[in-house]
Amino acid sequence: MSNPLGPEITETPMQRDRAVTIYERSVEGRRAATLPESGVEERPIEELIPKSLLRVKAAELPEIAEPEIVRHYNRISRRNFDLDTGFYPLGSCTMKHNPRLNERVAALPGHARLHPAQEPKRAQGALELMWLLQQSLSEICGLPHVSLQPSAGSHGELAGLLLTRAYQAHRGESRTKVLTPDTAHGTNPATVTMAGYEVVKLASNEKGGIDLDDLRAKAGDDTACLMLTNPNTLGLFDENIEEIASIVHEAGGTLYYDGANLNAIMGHSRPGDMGFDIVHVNLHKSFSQPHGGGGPGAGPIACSDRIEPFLPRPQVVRSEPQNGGEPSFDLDFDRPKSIGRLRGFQGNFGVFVRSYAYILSLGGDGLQEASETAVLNANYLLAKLSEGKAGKYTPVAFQNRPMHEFVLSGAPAKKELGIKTLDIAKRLLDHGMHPPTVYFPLLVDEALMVEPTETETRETLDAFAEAIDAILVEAEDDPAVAQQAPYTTPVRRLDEVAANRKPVVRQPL
Amino acid sequence: MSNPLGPEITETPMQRDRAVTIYERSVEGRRAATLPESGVEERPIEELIPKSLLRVKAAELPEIAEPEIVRHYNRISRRNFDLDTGFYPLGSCTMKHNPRLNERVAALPGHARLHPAQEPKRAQGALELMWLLQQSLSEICGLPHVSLQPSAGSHGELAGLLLTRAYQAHRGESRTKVLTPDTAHGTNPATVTMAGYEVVKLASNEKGGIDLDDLRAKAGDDTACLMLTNPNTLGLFDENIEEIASIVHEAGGTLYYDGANLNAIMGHSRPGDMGFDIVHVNLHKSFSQPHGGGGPGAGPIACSDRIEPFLPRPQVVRSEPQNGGEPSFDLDFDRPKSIGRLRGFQGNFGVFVRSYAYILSLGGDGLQEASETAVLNANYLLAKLSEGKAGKYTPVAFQNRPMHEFVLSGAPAKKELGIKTLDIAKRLLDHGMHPPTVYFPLLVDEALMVEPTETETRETLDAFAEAIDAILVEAEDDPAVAQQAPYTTPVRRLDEVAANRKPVVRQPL
Amino acid sequence: MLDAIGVSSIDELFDVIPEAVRLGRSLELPDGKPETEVYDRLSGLAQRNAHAEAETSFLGAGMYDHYVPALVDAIVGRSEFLTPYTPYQPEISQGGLQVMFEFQTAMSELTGLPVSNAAMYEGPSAVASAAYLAIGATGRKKLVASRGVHPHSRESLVTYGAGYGTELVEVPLVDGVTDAAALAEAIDDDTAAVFLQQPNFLGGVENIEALGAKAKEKGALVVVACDPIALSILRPPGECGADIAVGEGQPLGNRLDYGGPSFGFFCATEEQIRRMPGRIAGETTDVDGRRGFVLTLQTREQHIRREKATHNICTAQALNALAGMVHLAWLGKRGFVELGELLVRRTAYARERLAQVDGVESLHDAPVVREFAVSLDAPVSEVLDRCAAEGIGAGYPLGRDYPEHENGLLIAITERRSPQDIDRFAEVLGNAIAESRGAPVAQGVAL
Amino acid sequence: MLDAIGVSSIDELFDVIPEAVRLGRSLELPDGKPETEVYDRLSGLAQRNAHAEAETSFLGAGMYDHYVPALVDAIVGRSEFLTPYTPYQPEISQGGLQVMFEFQTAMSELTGLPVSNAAMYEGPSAVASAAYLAIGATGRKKLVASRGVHPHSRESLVTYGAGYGTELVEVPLVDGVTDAAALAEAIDDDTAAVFLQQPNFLGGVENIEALGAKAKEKGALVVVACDPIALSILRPPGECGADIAVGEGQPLGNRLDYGGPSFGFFCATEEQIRRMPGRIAGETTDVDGRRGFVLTLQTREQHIRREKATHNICTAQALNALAGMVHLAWLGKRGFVELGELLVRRTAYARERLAQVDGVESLHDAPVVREFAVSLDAPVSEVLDRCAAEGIGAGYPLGRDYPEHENGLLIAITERRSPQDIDRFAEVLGNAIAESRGAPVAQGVAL
Ligand SMILES: Cc1ncc(COP(=O)(O)O)c(C=O)c1O
Ligand SMILES: Cc1ncc(COP(=O)(O)O)c(C=O)c1O
Repeated sequence: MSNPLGPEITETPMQRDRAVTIYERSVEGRRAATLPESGVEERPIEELIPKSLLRVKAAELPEIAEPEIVRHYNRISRRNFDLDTGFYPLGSCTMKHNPRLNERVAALPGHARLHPAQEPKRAQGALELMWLLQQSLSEICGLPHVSLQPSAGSHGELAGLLLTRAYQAHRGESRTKVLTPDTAHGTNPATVTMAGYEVVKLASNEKGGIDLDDLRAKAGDDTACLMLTNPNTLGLFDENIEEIASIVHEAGGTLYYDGANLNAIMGHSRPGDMGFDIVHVNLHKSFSQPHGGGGPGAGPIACSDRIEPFLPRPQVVRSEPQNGGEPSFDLDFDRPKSIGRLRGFQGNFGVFVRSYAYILSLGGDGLQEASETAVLNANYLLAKLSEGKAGKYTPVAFQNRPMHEFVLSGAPAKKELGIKTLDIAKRLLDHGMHPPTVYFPLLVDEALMVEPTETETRETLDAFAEAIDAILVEAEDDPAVAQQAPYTTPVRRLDEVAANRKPVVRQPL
Repeated sequence: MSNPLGPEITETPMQRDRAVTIYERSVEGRRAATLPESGVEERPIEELIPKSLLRVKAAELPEIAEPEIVRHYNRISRRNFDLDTGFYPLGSCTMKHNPRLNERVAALPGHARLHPAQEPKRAQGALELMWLLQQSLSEICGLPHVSLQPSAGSHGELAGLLLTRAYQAHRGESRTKVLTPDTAHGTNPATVTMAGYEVVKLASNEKGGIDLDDLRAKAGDDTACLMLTNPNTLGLFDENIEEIASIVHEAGGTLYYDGANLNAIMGHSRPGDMGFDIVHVNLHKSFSQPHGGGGPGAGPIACSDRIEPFLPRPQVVRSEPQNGGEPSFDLDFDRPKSIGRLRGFQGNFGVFVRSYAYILSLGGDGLQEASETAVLNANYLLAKLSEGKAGKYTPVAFQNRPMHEFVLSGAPAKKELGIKTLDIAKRLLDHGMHPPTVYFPLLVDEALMVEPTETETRETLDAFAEAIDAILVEAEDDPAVAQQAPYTTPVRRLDEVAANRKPVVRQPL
Repeated sequence: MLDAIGVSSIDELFDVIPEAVRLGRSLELPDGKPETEVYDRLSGLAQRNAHAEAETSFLGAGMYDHYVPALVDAIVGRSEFLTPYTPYQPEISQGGLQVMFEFQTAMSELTGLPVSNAAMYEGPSAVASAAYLAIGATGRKKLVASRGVHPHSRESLVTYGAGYGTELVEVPLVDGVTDAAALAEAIDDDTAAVFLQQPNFLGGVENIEALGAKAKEKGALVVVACDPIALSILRPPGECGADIAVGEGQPLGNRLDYGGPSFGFFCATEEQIRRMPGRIAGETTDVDGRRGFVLTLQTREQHIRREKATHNICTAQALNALAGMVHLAWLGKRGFVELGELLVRRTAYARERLAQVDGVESLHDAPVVREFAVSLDAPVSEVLDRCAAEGIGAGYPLGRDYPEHENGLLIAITERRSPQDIDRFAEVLGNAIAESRGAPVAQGVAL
Repeated sequence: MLDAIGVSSIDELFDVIPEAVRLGRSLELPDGKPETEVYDRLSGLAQRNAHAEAETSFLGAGMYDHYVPALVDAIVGRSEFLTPYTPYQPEISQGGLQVMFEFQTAMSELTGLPVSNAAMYEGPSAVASAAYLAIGATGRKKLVASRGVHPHSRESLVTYGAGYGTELVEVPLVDGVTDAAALAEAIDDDTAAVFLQQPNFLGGVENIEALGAKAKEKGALVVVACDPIALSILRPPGECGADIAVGEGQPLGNRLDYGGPSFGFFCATEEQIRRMPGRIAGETTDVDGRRGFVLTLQTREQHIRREKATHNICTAQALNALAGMVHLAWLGKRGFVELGELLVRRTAYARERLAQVDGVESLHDAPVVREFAVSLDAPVSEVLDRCAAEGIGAGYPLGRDYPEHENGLLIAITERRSPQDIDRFAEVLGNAIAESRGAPVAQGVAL
């Protein structure tokens, strides 16, 4: 190959383009927007608002023309890896394809420009859509009632514990503890604290499920709730779920289902049927809302009859047609036992539109097939990996058959090759793939949590298995390669310690 | 720098990702679209259309699911350089910023889903928009009549010569020759031939304008038309324009204005006032229609009263309000002298929407300012370049003050440094900039035709001048660097000779 | 910046323009407006159009209200495709070039001809460009066209032909297809090309092979203008002896846009490759052996060959061709056929359903794919108005283009028009005809 | 693939689910639909909403019909921003991280506080989250809130508070601003934080500095919920002694979307940096010295600190924050101020204009930025209906949230509401009130 990368080039073009913020592109006097004339008398502002309440100095926003704004954000956008570029098997996050149809329907002016305080009688389409989504989620979760209000999974979790508290208070109980397995996602214990409870950690058994003895020992009068993910964060379905439910219910606690892994079981099993009282659903996981670089999402909750009176306010309700007319929809604020609002207005409606479009597109059978393919893909990928070096250096943490995701342990790689899970992840970046979730769940040493989702092809799964294999083979030869990876990303390993020690969290202007 | 680009990497990530076509990603049985049920009797197609007229074998379109289609096109899109990424001073092409507002208004369903055969009385908004655009272009060009029908500049040129032919035929004349200067764009002579005329080439004078003596010698009874760009493709305004016009008109020919360079003079000078009879305007140049990788564009024509009767059919007309009502708009097909249609329906309406939005946004003064800034930017960049090595190795071809673009000659660089204009262009790619137009106009040896446009910042112009300087300095040291450039592009120099010798113009399937 | 240039004002830069041709006043155009006002103004205009989201439209006649998948907008809207120009620098234009190559492959598959260019402006001008090729290839000037060819295409043939002195002979239709005998008769040794359309303007499926035989015999080229969607199920022109297949690409991934921008396609036999108009992408390799694509056979083109170029086209419709390509990939091999079959069946249903309506008669019995023609027993423009008032765009009135079918109506079906839409259309049409004839309609029964 | 796994059917993979908890039937949901039908269905629903493109809306109450520049859609719609998740792998997430850093800078500039996170869900829950911080920081549990704080925020404070046993004391408004004396009285040594809103829910501009003094004295945190657009011209809370500034980000670059998704912002003093909720991006360098950005101070967060985390938030609203940032860049330093001034002037005009309407009375005389409250001499819901029939969304009825203002109406102005719109509103409102009172209106004069 003649003259690779040219005489003087030691960096990729992206690396050469160092980060420049929009503030650094600002030049005095430039602008993008033109604003309308007020069309009214141009009175001095101080005549209308006392000067003492006014700003002395304008906020230092950038001064920049439209072409340069576009270039700035287009350029930096390419410094992101994204799902539309390649494989993104980030465990627990369900990075499935985001159909563009959903963006189109969310952008219709009837949705996008509908004011949230519009009178319900003039927002019948929106309320009907919300009602239909509630019905769909109710059927999928196997629980009769749904509130769409929470803005994400963790918001749903908070709602769930506040519901538990309200329900138990209504029964005259005051319980203080919430059980969470040691495999739980960080939001679960964090929510417990926010809801004013104390966390009690449950051990896992040798199969990755809840240790029943430990549960029996810890469930009691003070147990408010057990929060559970099933399949859990190991990707394993807890076969003792009925037993678990009856232990918690007998102790008088509620059972909360963290729906992050619902993508494994749609149409096959329903949290309600497993005995859960409250469930949250991450619309940005199973129901295809794009992840947006960290949101928006939505975390609707479903619940049983006994919890229903306490659901957040307002609730979307349908009035059956009088004298044979069309049904009508309304917001019900008159819910005296409600825990109240968790946020403003009616929730992340734009997300509801996308997810309802997704449910309409797939239908019942399509959702079931999605789960089946997700599980098939995960099992196939695990089988493929196990055939290669991964079987030796990053074996699966638990032998049972996983569902839609699985967790490998990089402990042998660390011990025998001297490369950590982090190194494997960073080296994957050079292969043009997003790494799995790493170091979670905590239970597994050097964990790699892989969730391929149903929208990936076999070729992609094979390529991932080959990349992992190549990394491990390479490390057998020279672990330093992975240890110093990545090499070809826009920036290489970053100094997070320095960033924490002396945080620079805004640009000085 | 530790371990630049990693132990084994000799290519950029983009180079490593070799081209794979969508057909090569096809896997039998996969699909993206689901189609509606017919909802009617599923009769065998052969019952409805004789089997002999039906396909035996389906077209070999790719079989591929939606996520992989998105990835495929997103990935290959990044193998393009684009105006939203960086500087694109492609001379003669007016690569100005494309405001996103224009895309938004073009996509409104009232525009995007309006059928072209809708009855005019039910398409009043569209016809009014076209009429308003006609009025605007008429004012800008200084000519009273406009037809929006032509689809691009070259289509407008063809219209112009067919109008000339019809006009002269109507006067009982049969003229056979069209004069074009040696600086003319290739579409001009190509159009002359397509319109059934013979090209007569005019020489340029020492100032880059038309050689008046040559013109006088060649203009005569057989002269149908003179096609001219002003400022011409050297970026120079022909100061003899009045004289030129009178010579041609005296000879009985028409004067055709190639509007590709209109961006230099908006609000300052108008082709109609210069004496031109027919003008085309490239909406994808001066009026911000995005270039789309090679279209769509539109090439409306403006003309004088004497040419008007021959304009293409149909023409958008406005009826003055009867009894004080609203004016109404119609399509006038009843134009007996018309040259007829140049295409289907009413032209590239979506382009009209964008360009009219642009004109509304800028207003009269804004258009004038756009031209002023375009000219300022070009002159500034030329001054900057002249200060550096470019002044020596790639000097401006003609000394007069250019308008919105200028042409350098790389002849000294070729002679003294051994690098051709092509090498400079290719080396610019490594600097992350689009090269100027090269080897055009033909008049200039080793031409580099630079058109910065008004939407570029001073910083960008400076960066370009510095890049050119760096390339020339580098070549003084080692011309091989430029000669073998580029190095960092997705692919390097391509074998065009092989591509021409044995053309592979489709994928064998 | 002025300092660097050495002038004291911007005006000085315009001194090169002679006083006499300076405008010397401001342009008489309204002042510039902020984005929000421009939006409101154009949105206001847009609302005054009866578009296919506001009415149930059965308009076709060359452009069709197909569903454009959201995917297409997402891809076509990417800056990387939207804002570059023609790929003159292939090293940084591989995205666009590869799209062209993929598009050429698709169009070649659809038409059954080995060579495709990377798009023309649109349909009728592509037809006229085929004539230009044929005249160059044969050295003859007579063109023979079926009256089944789109009226806009036939008119464009005449317009373009003015420059090279062609004569256009039109051949009538008989029961919805080209009169084979008349066509054969019209073709002689001076004939450069024969123009057919598949399906023809009245919707009828032509027997291209049979119709083309005489032309072949006489050494004239056979040019077929085709609806690309119909090529999902119809025998491709390349297999029927066509030398050139052209057409309007709008039905592939492009919105109606009141008629444009869309794209035209242009495919031909190997023999014509060096006479093709427009851009053509070809596959090659780079200096390191990497696969890549370039604009090829550029010596055909105006920027190289100038007056000897095969055509004058420069800026074409690359983005629209990309939309077409993405739509085809989305439909895929099977979906494309299914779409064709869906249209055939729904159109058959609509044709039968409307034929039952009082005052409606089939204009012909030729097989059709997605469009058919009827004759109304009432003034068509009045019927159209009445249907429009009921939210139905009833179709394309044939009278202007075919005076022999004064009250003829051309009706198109797409996958967006459900059987229920068709049923409602039948009812509305029936009432409209009855009302237009002055016959009273029972109140309440109307809809 | 089944072979590689070693099973004979997909069902076998689900054997891990105990029989008793299997669904054992299909989901009772409609069959999947093709894209075109899903589009039609949702478009049909959308058309049943009176949105701000279909009526002239004066609704505000925390979310405003600002013009979202087309640029925002173009950038936010790029796959590269739309489809990744939280930037856990900073080397391949520099785009998103840099946006966060830029956004934090902008919010810090707006609020005058040095630390901002990279967004919360939305406004009211951000207010409640500020309470959580304050309780943690002070070890106290009493919250004092002005009744000028958005009712949804106050309700959220109560909802969130249930878990940590807080008491919420509300302080009334007097002539449109918080009753300073009552506020001072309500604050005591148990007070964790005082909640104010700028401008308050009735539109009134508060004197934050004065109102916050007592809280400072008592060691309670001052939390100000702000309209970010108003911060273009109002003294930033950070300069008025606020410890925390939060708010609803929708007015910055986010569509109304019937209430979400938008974003909440959360800014604070340096002192609170390690108690902040949510993601925070920080600047650093890579091993080769290149500038880069990372998620920083992660030990605050749930994924590291679990039950000891400062908050449970995980997925937030990154894309909406990007929209806000792009909108701010588009407005720019000067445009942002101009927008604020435009709103003040038009709002003053509207306030005066409506006050002249018979049956309309100002609810208060406090200075306002972009929203003001009036009281109607007629049943407000009837007036709303009559205005709606004339294509005007008259505003937000205050009765539900402020029973003391049964016929109160909150009216918001944006740059999309022209003086002509305001004039027409005044006329329509006058007629609507007259009609609702049963008084006859002169025919024809109405509009
Ligand atoms: C298992 C699990 N639980 C809860 C959550 C929290 O959901 P969210 O990010 O929507 O708040 C996540 C998401 O990351 C998760 O993976
Ligand atoms: C000077 C000149 N004339 C004519 C044309 C042809 O215009 P179009 O590409 O729109 O056909 C061009 C554009 O490339 C040009 O630069």
